[in-house]
Amino acid sequence: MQDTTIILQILWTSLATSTYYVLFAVAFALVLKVTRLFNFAQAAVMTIAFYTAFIAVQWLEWPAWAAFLLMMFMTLAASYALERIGFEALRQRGVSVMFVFVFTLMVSEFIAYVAMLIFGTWPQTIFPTIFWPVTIVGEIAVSGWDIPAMAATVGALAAFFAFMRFTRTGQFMIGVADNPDLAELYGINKRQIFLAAMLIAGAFVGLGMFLYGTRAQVLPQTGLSLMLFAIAATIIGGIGNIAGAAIAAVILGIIQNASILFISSEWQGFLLYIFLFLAIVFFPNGLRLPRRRGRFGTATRDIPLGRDAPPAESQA
Amino acid sequence: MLQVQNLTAGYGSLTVLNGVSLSLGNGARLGVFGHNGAGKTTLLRCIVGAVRPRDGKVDLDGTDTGVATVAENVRRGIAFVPQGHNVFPNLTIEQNLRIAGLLFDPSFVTQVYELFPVLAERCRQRAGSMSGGEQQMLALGMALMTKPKWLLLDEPSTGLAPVIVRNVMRRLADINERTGVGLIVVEQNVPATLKMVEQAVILRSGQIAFQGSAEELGRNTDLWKWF
Amino acid sequence: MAGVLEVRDLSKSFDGIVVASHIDLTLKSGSIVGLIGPNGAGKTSLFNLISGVVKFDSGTVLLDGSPLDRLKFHQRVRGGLSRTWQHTRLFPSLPVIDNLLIATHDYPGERLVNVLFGRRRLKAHDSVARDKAVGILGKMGLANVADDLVSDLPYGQQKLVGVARALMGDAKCLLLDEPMAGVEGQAYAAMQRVVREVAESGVAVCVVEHNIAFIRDLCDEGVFMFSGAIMARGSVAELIRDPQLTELYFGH
Amino acid sequence: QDAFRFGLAMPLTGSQALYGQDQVKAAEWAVAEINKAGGVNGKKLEMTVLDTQADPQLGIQMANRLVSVEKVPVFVTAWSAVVKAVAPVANDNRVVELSVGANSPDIAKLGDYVYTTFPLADIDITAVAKYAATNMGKKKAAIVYINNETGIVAAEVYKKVFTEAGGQVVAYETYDPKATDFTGPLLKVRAANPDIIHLQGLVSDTPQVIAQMRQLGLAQPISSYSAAYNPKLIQQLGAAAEGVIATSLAPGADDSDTVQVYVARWSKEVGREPNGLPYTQYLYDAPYLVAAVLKSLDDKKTPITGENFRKEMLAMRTFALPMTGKTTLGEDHTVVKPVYLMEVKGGKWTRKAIVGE
Amino acid sequence: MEYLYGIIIIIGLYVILATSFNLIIGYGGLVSIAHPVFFALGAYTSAVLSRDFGAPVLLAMLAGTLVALLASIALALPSLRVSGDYLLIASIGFQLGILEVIKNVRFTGGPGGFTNIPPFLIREFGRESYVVLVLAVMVAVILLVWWISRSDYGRAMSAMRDDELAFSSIGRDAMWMKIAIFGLGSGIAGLAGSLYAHYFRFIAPEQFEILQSSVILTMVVVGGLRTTWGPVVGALLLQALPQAISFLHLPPSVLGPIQGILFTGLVLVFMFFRPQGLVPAKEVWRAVQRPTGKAGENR
Ligand SMILES: Nc1ncnc2c1ncn2[C@@H]1O[C@H](COP(=O)(O)OP(=O)(O)OP(=O)(O)O)[C@@H](O)[C@H]1O
Ligand SMILES: Nc1ncnc2c1ncn2[C@@H]1O[C@H](COP(=O)(O)OP(=O)(O)OP(=O)(O)O)[C@@H](O)[C@H]1O
Ligand SMILES: [Mg+2]
Ligand SMILES: [Mg+2]
Repeated sequence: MQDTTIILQILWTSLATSTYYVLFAVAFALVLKVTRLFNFAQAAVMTIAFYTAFIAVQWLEWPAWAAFLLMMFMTLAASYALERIGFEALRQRGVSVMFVFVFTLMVSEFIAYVAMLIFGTWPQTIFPTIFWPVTIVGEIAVSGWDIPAMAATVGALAAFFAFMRFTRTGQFMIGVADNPDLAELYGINKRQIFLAAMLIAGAFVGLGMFLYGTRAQVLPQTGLSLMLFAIAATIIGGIGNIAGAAIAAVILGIIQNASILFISSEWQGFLLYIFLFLAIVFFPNGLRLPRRRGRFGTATRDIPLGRDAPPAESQA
Repeated sequence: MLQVQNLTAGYGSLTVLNGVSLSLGNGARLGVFGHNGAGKTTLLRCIVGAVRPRDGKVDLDGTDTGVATVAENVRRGIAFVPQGHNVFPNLTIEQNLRIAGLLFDPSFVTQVYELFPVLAERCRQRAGSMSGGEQQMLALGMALMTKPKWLLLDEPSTGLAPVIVRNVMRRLADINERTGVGLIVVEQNVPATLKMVEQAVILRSGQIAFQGSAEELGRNTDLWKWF
Repeated sequence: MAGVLEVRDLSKSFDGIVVASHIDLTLKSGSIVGLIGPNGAGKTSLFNLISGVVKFDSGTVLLDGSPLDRLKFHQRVRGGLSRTWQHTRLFPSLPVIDNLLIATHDYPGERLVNVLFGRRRLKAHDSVARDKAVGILGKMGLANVADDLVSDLPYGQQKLVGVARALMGDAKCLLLDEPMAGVEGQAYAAMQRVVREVAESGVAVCVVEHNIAFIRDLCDEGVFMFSGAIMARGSVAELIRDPQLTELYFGH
Repeated sequence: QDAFRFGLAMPLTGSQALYGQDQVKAAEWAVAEINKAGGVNGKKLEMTVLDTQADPQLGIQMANRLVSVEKVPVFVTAWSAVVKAVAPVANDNRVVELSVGANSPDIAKLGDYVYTTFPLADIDITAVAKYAATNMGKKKAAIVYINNETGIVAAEVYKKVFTEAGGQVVAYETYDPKATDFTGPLLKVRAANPDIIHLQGLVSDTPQVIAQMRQLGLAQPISSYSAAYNPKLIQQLGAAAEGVIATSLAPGADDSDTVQVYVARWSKEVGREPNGLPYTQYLYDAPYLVAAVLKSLDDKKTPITGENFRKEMLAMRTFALPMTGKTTLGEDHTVVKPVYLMEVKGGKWTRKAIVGE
Repeated sequence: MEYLYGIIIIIGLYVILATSFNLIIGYGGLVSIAHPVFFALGAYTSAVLSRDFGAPVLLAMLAGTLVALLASIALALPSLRVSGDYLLIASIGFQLGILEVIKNVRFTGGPGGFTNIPPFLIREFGRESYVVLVLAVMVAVILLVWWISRSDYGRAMSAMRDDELAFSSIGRDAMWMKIAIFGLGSGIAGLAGSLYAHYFRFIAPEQFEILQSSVILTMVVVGGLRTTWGPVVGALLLQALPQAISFLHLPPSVLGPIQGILFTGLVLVFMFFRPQGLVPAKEVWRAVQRPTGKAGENR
């Protein structure tokens, strides 16, 4: 039947395109959880990641794998610099969360302008073509991009959650996320943990941007506009809940695409925002996973956005 | 050896500690008393490295803890239980203890549970939702997880039921005897503390007003009856 | 004489952890009740239930005969309930005196209308409140720190400021949660005097404390809680003598 | 006065800069050419360039500056929102605003001092729609457009023209400017089974939409407008680009020698073709038009004011411009130009037809 | 000097916006980004009423202010009921949602914008009169926020930001206070919007996107959160800086990006050297008159 094909096709393609959104959302959610920063500079990292890959493939004519490695390196280097030169200095000066947020915004815009100066404003892609061969499975068109992208994303997420669950650094992140100063009393070096969170997020951003840049055109300011989705997902997923952010990213992508079946297409954009609204009314604590008690990584917390609120009182 | 040499420290323009010197051999048990604002907490924070001394130094087996970071000092064997807000409120009891012990000996958890059975019962409860006294026990347990050489306790009896206070004091003395952990206890509850410490110090306005053995202070009740 | 605050058959549990089971408690005008019990007995939780920080499962709470169930926390406080916190919950960016000034019963500065159009009223209120605050601080031995930021005070004094703030609201019923924990012995007498004075002025007071001497010297009646239930009532001296309670709480 | 001045307010940053920058370059070349050939009656022609970011508010600021600081009698600008926003500035100060590139039909109604030298949307969209219905004989069309002003207006025009020409619009779908996946609207189009699909998108999303169309098995011919007319499209889509029809409102290199020289100059100096070649051609012509009017004013020794400029321009009415040929300003403040239909054939843009010559 | 008037009016309006936004995010501690949408609501209401319904401009402006105020309450009520942080989410949704509606309905002119808005005062009294009007409103708004922040209300706001639960425990209603702050701040933004509409006479939805939020936020934060002069300095600087840079006469081929790099680069430099904002705020509430008690020795 035509209708089921349409639904399945939409589901499949949305699932495939949600891969990079998931990666961006997880990166954003992780940094927010551990360092409590709304890290808009992620957009700068995205821009750097993309143009590195672009140079490697189109100017230097490197093979894809080498370009990917170079891009990852640059992404991590950018994240490292951001943390060590930017955030750490600001943290030491005791600035407000809002201030860091504006700082990250400015960094992103700055990098976007630099990219504009160097690369111009014509949209670019990593590989010269964005047309991927299609296989028809059942009645569903599966593009050659879909499966590798999904596999890479699932692999990265699995590695990440295993890391959070089984490694020391992963668990320290949870502690530092809760109270960085207290964490120091147990020998945890919070500087290192903040850095680790930034680097992991950087790796996700790199992978995500590689996927994005092989499928869609990128402009110097694309990074900034991609952030909005990541933020929406993070917030709907429940601030501090990384898995929730990932799931929210997938669901948001599917809903936005599938909505065309029910509403006129010009109101499609509106839907995302309606969703943000409904999320507040019906899921005031975000989309929560069935809570597996006592596991790491599932605890949710409220992040005070203005200033550090006093720690939660018993039962309060 | 933990030596505090001529320590001066403060906040902004305020000087809180003024030339405090102490010398403690390994495994010593010291009680620190004084009125509110005498600088007791500040002294402990200097030792653990959370407050930078203006002058003087804190020497732990030959290294100056005053210039190292808190994390480094903790790894060298100083554990500190602060006063209030001393657990990760959004993590469970179990998570709290495991994270505290990850760099040291995670299997020590069972011993902490033995010391405070209520924690074992509630090991999956969010620490922030525990009662005040329960949080205090958890904080003590977490400090023990770091297997310290020196344990600095800032008013550990705050909010604990008398029977638990007695129990805790006894167990601390016990641990001290068995493992040789040095204890520095800041307390308002002088009688209970004097039972377990050997040495005592009274701080008054950032200076040492009395230094001697616990017994001596115990005899000299008019020295401490206001604390 | 009917109680100012009546708690009737109050129950509450969290995921199977019972923090209050069928609690009945009456606080009378002018009397001081000491609430004691082991850690985790449910003392703070009872305060939370009464004040509305936590919703109870069943039962009622009456203040001056009218039920509080539907009122929010701040409305209950407006109605004459006042409480302190086990951990100090002060306003760290305000000086001590301002922490008190803002806590008066009818602080007119909380309405924009007053701020814009009612200057006279604000001024009048301010001078009255200031006198009152200075008086309370004086009694508690905090006069010399009135202009300090609370976050700069040592822990013990912060606790005292918490009590002082609770006294500003002219409450009919005052709930104190471990007022002496972390406070130096020197403040002992001042605290006793202040609480007694408040009670004498007709306020119903309930104190939670682990400092038994403090409770013994202050309270007219003792209530012993255990595992969310009231296990014994009587004079504090009686309770201390009870061998079962000694076993559970006071120690030998 | 030893020089004549006019203003140019274009987006040099922001999302539209890719066009704006190239168009400014074209205008600069033209000014340089004019001055090399002796300027305006021996005096230099000077152009003041300001950045509008295609943002209406900035546009107003820049227009104000051109009018009251630089005191120009005429300024050239583009992008519908900016053109509309600065119209009051032009009208109130009696300074001529020449819109070169914006194509919203409202532009014709903005007031006495606003003129366009660029054909409005009705022209090229009408041409493709009519061509599809009559020349190509398509009966059922689907329209896919981006949900912004140009998209909405053009889609309406297409729908009206195609229906009037006897065709039927079987799918009318839009997508969000921020979207990166277009499966939903495209599947609806597929279900409607049209004979031709008209795509009204931006340069940045057009290739992606076409790629996705082909991946979803939509093999119908695709028409678009000038946003699709660039060599990058073919590179990015490969064989999938075959059969895509686009419009150009200016003659191409094959049609005119001047254009050929001009395009060669781009390849030589910049190393690529200009972004949006036809637009840059119009911008190249704009200084020539301005210079012609100024020269005529100067010949008559009339003071150079906006008011006089307007009068003189309307009196002259017809201009012979180097890149786009003869241009006549219509009574309704618009111009009419031939539309060049281009098609991708054998991996190259080739001319399919010229409509309205 | 129409150019100068335009700039002055724009700066004036941004000062109004930044100051009222400072009231919301700074003094109120309410994290919302939706400020430009109230600006838009004020502008659109006033524009539509006066052009298409023949309302007198002054009345239309009043209506614009009112609509912004009411809309802000409609946004704040459900989101603040849950928790303060949800205001952020709700505000993003609200802003983009309202803009989407403005784009998709007819009477606002859709994405193409709303043209031919009737002018106000200019025809009768010249442009100068409008400059005076905007500056007068600006001064009034600065004074209002200054007065509120220094008054007893300021003390209450400070306390509420510190600890909401403790704030309830002294009988104060945090929720009502937040709504009042949010409503007032947003109403002022609405007024600024109506002032904008009747001078520049064209508005389009793209002028009120998230990007605007970040512009105003940057003004407040770089200028100095929770200070009277911070937002003023921030608005002045961030509006004047690009203007000044544009007078540098850079070659057009690099003009755009270089302007952007200079601008963002300078802001970053400011941020590094003045991490507390250009006008640093004490984290402490300052009363109008110091209390009579003797000052503590440690300050
Ligand atoms: N962060 C700070 N900033 C400024 N002053 C401080 C700070 N912390 C403490 N003080 C001041 O330092 C002095 C000593 O404080 P400290 O906390 O060391 O006292 P304490 O002896 O531990 O008192 P308590 O028994 O009440 O805990 C006090 O006068 C206090 O006001
Ligand atoms: N939100 C909650 N979820 C689960 N358990 C809770 C919650 N709040 C309180 N409890 C439990 O209820 C019990 C009573 O706590 P409460 O704070 O009332 O004790 P308390 O009598 O005040 O003890 P303390 O003297 O130590 O302060 C504790 O065991 C606590 O862990
Ligand atoms: Mg202390
Ligand atoms: Mg308690």
